[in-house]
Amino acid sequence: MADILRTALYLFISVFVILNYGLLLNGLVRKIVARAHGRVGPPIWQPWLDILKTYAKRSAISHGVMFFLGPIFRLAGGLGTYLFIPAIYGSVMFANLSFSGDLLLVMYFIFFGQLGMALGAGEGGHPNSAIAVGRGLSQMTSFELPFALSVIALAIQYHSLSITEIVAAQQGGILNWTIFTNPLATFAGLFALLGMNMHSPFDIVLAPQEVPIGPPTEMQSSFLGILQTNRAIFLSAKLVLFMNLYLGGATNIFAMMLKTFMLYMLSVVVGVSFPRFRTEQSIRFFLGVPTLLGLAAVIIFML
Amino acid sequence: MFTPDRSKYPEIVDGKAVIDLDSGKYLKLWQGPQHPGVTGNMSLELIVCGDEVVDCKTHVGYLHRGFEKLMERRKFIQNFPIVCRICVPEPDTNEYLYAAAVEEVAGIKIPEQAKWLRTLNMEMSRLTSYLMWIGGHAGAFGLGPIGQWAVTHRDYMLDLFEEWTGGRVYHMYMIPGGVRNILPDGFDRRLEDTLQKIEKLMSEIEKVMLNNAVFKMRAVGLGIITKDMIDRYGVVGPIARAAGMKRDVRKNSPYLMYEHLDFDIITGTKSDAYERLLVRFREMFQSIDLIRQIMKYIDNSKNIHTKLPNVLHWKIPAGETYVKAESTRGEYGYFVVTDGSELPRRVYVRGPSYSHAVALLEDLIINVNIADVAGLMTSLHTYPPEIER
Amino acid sequence: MKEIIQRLKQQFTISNVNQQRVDLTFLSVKKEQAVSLISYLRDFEKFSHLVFLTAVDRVEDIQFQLTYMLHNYNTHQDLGIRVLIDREKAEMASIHHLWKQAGTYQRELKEMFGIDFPGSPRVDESFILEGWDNIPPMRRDFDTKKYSEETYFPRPGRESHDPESYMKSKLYPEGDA
Amino acid sequence: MTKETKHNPSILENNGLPEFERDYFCDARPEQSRPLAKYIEKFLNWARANSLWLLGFGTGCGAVELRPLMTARYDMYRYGIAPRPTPRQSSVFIIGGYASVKTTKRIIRSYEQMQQPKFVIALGSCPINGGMYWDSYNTINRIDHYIPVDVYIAGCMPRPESIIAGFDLLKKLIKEGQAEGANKYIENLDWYKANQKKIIKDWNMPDYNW
Amino acid sequence: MSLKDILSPFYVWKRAFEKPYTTANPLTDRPGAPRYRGFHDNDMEKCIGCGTCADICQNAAIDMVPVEGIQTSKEDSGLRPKIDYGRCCWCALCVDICTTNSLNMTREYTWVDTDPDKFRILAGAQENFWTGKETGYKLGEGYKLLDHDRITMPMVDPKEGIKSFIELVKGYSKEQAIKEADRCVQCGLCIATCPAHMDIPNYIKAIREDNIPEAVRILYETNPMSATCGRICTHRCEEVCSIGVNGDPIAIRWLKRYIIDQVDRKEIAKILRNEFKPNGKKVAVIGAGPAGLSAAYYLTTVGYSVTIFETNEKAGGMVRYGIPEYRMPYEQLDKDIDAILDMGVELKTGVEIGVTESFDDIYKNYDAVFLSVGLQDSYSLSITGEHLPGVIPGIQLLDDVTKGQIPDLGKKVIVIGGGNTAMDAARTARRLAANVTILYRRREEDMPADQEEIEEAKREGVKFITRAIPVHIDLGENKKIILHWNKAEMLDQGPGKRPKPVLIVGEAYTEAVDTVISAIGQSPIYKLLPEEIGSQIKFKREKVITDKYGQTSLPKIFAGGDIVNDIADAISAIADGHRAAQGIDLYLSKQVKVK
Repeated sequence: MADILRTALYLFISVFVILNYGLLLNGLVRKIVARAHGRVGPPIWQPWLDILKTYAKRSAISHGVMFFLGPIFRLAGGLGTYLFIPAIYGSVMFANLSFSGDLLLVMYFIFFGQLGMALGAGEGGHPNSAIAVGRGLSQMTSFELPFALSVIALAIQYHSLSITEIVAAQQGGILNWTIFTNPLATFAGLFALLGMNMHSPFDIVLAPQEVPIGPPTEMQSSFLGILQTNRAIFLSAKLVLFMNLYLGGATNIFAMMLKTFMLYMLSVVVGVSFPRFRTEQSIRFFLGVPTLLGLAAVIIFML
Repeated sequence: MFTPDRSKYPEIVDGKAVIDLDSGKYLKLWQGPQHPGVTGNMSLELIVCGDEVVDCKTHVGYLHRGFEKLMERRKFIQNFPIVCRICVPEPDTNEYLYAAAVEEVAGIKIPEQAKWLRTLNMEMSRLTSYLMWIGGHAGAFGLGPIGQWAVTHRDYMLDLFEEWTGGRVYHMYMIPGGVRNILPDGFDRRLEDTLQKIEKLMSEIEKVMLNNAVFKMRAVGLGIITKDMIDRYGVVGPIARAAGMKRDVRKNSPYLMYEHLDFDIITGTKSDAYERLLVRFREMFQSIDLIRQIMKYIDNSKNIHTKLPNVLHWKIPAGETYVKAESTRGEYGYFVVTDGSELPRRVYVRGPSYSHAVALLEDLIINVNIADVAGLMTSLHTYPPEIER
Repeated sequence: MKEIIQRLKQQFTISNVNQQRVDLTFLSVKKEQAVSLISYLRDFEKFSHLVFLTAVDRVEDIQFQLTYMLHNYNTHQDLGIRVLIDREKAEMASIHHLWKQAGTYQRELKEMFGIDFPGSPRVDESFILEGWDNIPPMRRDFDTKKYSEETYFPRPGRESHDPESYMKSKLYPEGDA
Repeated sequence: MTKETKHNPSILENNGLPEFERDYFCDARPEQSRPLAKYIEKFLNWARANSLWLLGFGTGCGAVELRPLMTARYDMYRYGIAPRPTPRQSSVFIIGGYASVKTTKRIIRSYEQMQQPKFVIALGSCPINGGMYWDSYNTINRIDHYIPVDVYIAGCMPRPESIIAGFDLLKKLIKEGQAEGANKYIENLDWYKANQKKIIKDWNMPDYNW
Repeated sequence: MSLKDILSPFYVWKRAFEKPYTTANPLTDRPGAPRYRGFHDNDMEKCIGCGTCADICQNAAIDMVPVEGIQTSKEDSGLRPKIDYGRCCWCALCVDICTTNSLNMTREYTWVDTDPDKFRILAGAQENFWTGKETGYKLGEGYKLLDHDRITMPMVDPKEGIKSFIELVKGYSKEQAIKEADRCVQCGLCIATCPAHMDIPNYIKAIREDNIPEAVRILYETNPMSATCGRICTHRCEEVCSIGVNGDPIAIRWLKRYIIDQVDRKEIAKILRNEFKPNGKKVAVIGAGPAGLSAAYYLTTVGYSVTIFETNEKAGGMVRYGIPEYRMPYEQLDKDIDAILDMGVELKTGVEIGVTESFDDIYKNYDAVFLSVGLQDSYSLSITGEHLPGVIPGIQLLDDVTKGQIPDLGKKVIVIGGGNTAMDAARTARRLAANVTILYRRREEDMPADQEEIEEAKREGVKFITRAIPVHIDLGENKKIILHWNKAEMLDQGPGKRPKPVLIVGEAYTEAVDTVISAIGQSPIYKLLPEEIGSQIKFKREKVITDKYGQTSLPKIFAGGDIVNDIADAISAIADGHRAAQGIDLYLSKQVKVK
């Protein structure tokens, strides 16, 4: 019982930290992007205010049960992703619920949220949501391919489906990181990350110009609040996962922050520089170089 | 002759495509009234099949203020402040054309210096409008920074307008008979500073936007307008020029002081969204060059205004005329009919994007990916306030 | 331009030719001949560009004057063609088959002036206005100020004095001639 | 709800409709919302004031000065203001100057789609007393007849600085708990509806409506 | 697509390391430009409330409203522009057209409020956050909306002019008149000042529209002697003309003259067409001066039968006998008079009341009597020697010249006085080939004569000696008259009072001349009134006291003209006549039909 309670407490702390870290990342990146725009940018605590404000809305309308469940699924996806990733290698508090086969579960959770969201957005009924969900799902499947290939290559390379083990295998020096031991898989994975992070050129799903705001068009008040919460958690979860897979994980919280920040900056640097792809263009893109890289990585380690 | 490829329609009955919305194959999508891709409000009623547009109806009228009616019950001078509101992002062309039309029917000759100042105003306004446009165009494809930079530089131009005319957006400067004020002291220096800033910006835009792989993938081949479509749809301005037509009112029927300026008509060949961007981009440099040329002729000591009859009861003899000028979007014209009274009988405003916005867009948009609709619209450079007036 | 007018005169009954500027001429033609004249100009005289099509309400003559402005890109000449049509039963042949954008102009004329163009695409749909149930607003007999005051409630609390009558009331009131 | 029914007058008689369909004609009666306990509300108001999402619906010329405001020179993001493309998520509606009848219909619809608390800022002369279109047959003269307005900004066009000042005032009002336009709208719904119906004769919305 | 196209966009990040474009504090860092068109500011002192700003505003944004602390006076309507910022579009046409340049704009541009009803401001009167802030937009350089320059009136060359009595002013041509009329902004400030309250803006408008019949009709509504007033009116309307604040006032008098010059007697009759049927009531008018003629005209238009009794051979009164022909040609006066007589007025000339006709008879036979005998006596100089043969009153000279009895003034003439009569006398004397000097006790700026009269006199070679008080007159040799005068200095009498001339001891001069003309004012003679009637009429300082309708304390007797009003000019007399006509109408018919 005490174990469970302690785990629960640790999980709570872990989620709380990662949520705030996600918001901090968000605030920081807004500031950085603003600089590239030649602006000052919003204060770094703006994401907290936004999320508070959204929850504080006095009214909300729902279009049905699925509309209500959509954000819940999304949050479940985000939490699920995070909770099965060990955030800091060697830390009990941030070990979360990692277990030997967690990599597979995490990969499932990464896409679980999207699907839930699709249902909710679909019930919202706004054609923009529907179109964006269609775009999102097709784009998702396309970047899933290089990502899956990359993960497979890693699994083969490390003979493990446990993230903790993969991290453990990368300890002992910078050159042990996957990025150096298996650059092909890493680049395939990082391309997939670009797609996952929904930054340009892969943000057609949320594009305010092409389709106003995409799936969450009808989401408001606490529904949106849940989505915002999830966005913070899910973002950091993805980054932590990628850090664990390719950058050797983190042994303390500062290393984690630094590495995830660097990973996120990759998306940002590319995102500000390029306009967005159309859906079929991004599909074509992911099925091109990244998939080939992933395939090559798999093949190399198969051999 | 261009006819859009409507092969994706399910069936053609009596030469008309029938789209059964209930079949589940099609989705009706409303874009607008407010859409980030358009300056102003208009809406597109799109029928989409998957990601592609199979039919489009444009709906305008969200910004209709009844200008032409209002002008019929205002005195000639009272119309001068309101015409600039017809086209919000590019007000000065309206001011010039109204003033020029009134001067022509009233038989007023304006001093040469006033013409120079007007020319300067028009070119600065062209540059300002293009800056706003290029920001919007980049934004329509998701290239945010260009919009941020370009609108900021547009603001630097507005600062100049503000110190020159006293107004930021609406300048109300080209009053019938001439202009309202001379240039302030030190204006030429600040203008040159701003032009240099804009030139720097343009080099940055060239690197980030024009030489951008993704941008090219989106814009090249988008919305190709063939030569025979130009006349068929009444297309004017940079769009016609991007199709290789040497059509520029400034050169073809010179007005103000353009015949004394040294410039060429910039044309393109490929006539897609990217080519139109290139033409406009080069025209921005052309504008900067023209502004520099014009500044050599500005002399603050010269007369800038012809004394008008008392404007409170100014009657203009019966007559009619059509004057036109090259705006950023092409031939902008005013058709003015007077009947000898204190009020104009009819003022018709010929906005250049009128035909782009409705007739051309509706056909050009067929088979375009909905993600590109915004880019296509900005590429046609429509300003709904001037369509609806 | 003179030669063109001469040629036109051989085929059509044109009147009121008025050269406003070197590059701008107006002429009037009968309603029946208008469309064939315009087609002729487009196809044989290279007036390939329809600049605009609009109407002037000549309410005192119970007529609408339609003005078709054509442009020749070779000679850079504008040619305005005036056509008078009956105001009571305002109807005119459509030219949307000559230029695509003419359909839009005609829709606008139908809505703003109530001039019908049978056969023009979407001419009966509302164009700019929505739910308009008054006389077409661009007609001269429509009083926009009155309509606005009756419909949109100007903000109350304003009063103005005419200096002349105010001074009379202050300085030489009634009976003081 | 297709376009063909548009000029059918019977469709405009909404009285017989059930409650859930009234929304199609902007005729549903929204629910009043009450502030929470004093200090909690104060805290939430502080958050609301510093996170203003404005609806990206520039209804008139005013939109032209929103662009500089959004971009680098004025950078409204640093004041916690950000544009939002959907009314559902927005809390501030900027009436950008004149509103034609056709746009007024969309303004009302968008306003009703926004979630409470919601705020309205009116730019320029036109929404105050008609502005330069005071005698136009197609523009309304006073926006406060149709939706409640919190802050007016004088000018034609107001400079971006003025708009920032307007936002400052709005923030002050929100923090003081005075920006209760949404509740005012609900309390006086019949009056607002009567005004709206007087000018908007065609209440049909585009084919989908939420 | 090339590698360059992939790498080049990353250039965007260069900006991140440069200074942001953002203005740190927009609310304070960026004041409006020096020419910025911000909120209006109005100089309350300079503004005259003409309302031209309200006229030009296409948005009907400007209301003219009364303001506390601003009194309505003849040159100030007392109204001030109140601007509705729910209408204003900041076009600044109101600033451009402001007749006084009082209306300007500040550089302040930020005004946010929660109450839409607050956006109305009495610019300059109400305390605002922009009160006292820097001025922004002003009228631009090299551009004007108003025309400040009067169309020059063609005149006879002074050298030619003094050779005869031909009219000096040639009158406007049609183009000139329309152009001059076009300058008017139709504010209507002038109406209050005109004693007759003529509808000046509208007759100017009629000129502009070239609608002479309409103009004539407007003129006759308030003034039946426009040919006269168009020439010799003291035109105080032009002093308050709003255009005159920054430029030349509209030539209202010349425009009036232009109207009446365009029509002849027959046309006037056709335009005026008396439609009233005789009502059988009879009114006697004593004195055919402007007041009498005016009263007669208006009474006739509503059906009274009027008889005018005049001592002189011809009607016209002081206008004919007191104003020289070069200013007031007799045929023009005749045109006015004939037009009135055409209406059916009976004129009896050569009637001297009390001699050829008894006042009592008139009083009994007529239903009402209008007394407008004018001022016939001149003030005496009250110095020794004033009765010497070479000393004559100014009006005497003018009267004689009119009657054709040209006196011999000699070579050297001195005119004492500074009024219009003095100028007329001096210039008449010039035309009789004399060297003329005007002697006036105060300074030139104190002279009651019209400025243009003074200037024209100078141009014609009349010399001026000011601050000169005549002391006494002697008879010298060769029938010469020696005038002794003394230089004076002006003694300030405190604020609001006219400075008083005081002799400077020791500065005495003498001048030997042929004739001395005294023109220092006139006084009435009431000897025509029988004792019992005269005693019932109340007087104050020689002037008859009347109510606003010209009715004296004897109900049946009305009075007007110079014997009533203090201004004593033609237009006041005409106004008196008009009012008396209304009074008589009210008295006899119990209603006012006279317009």
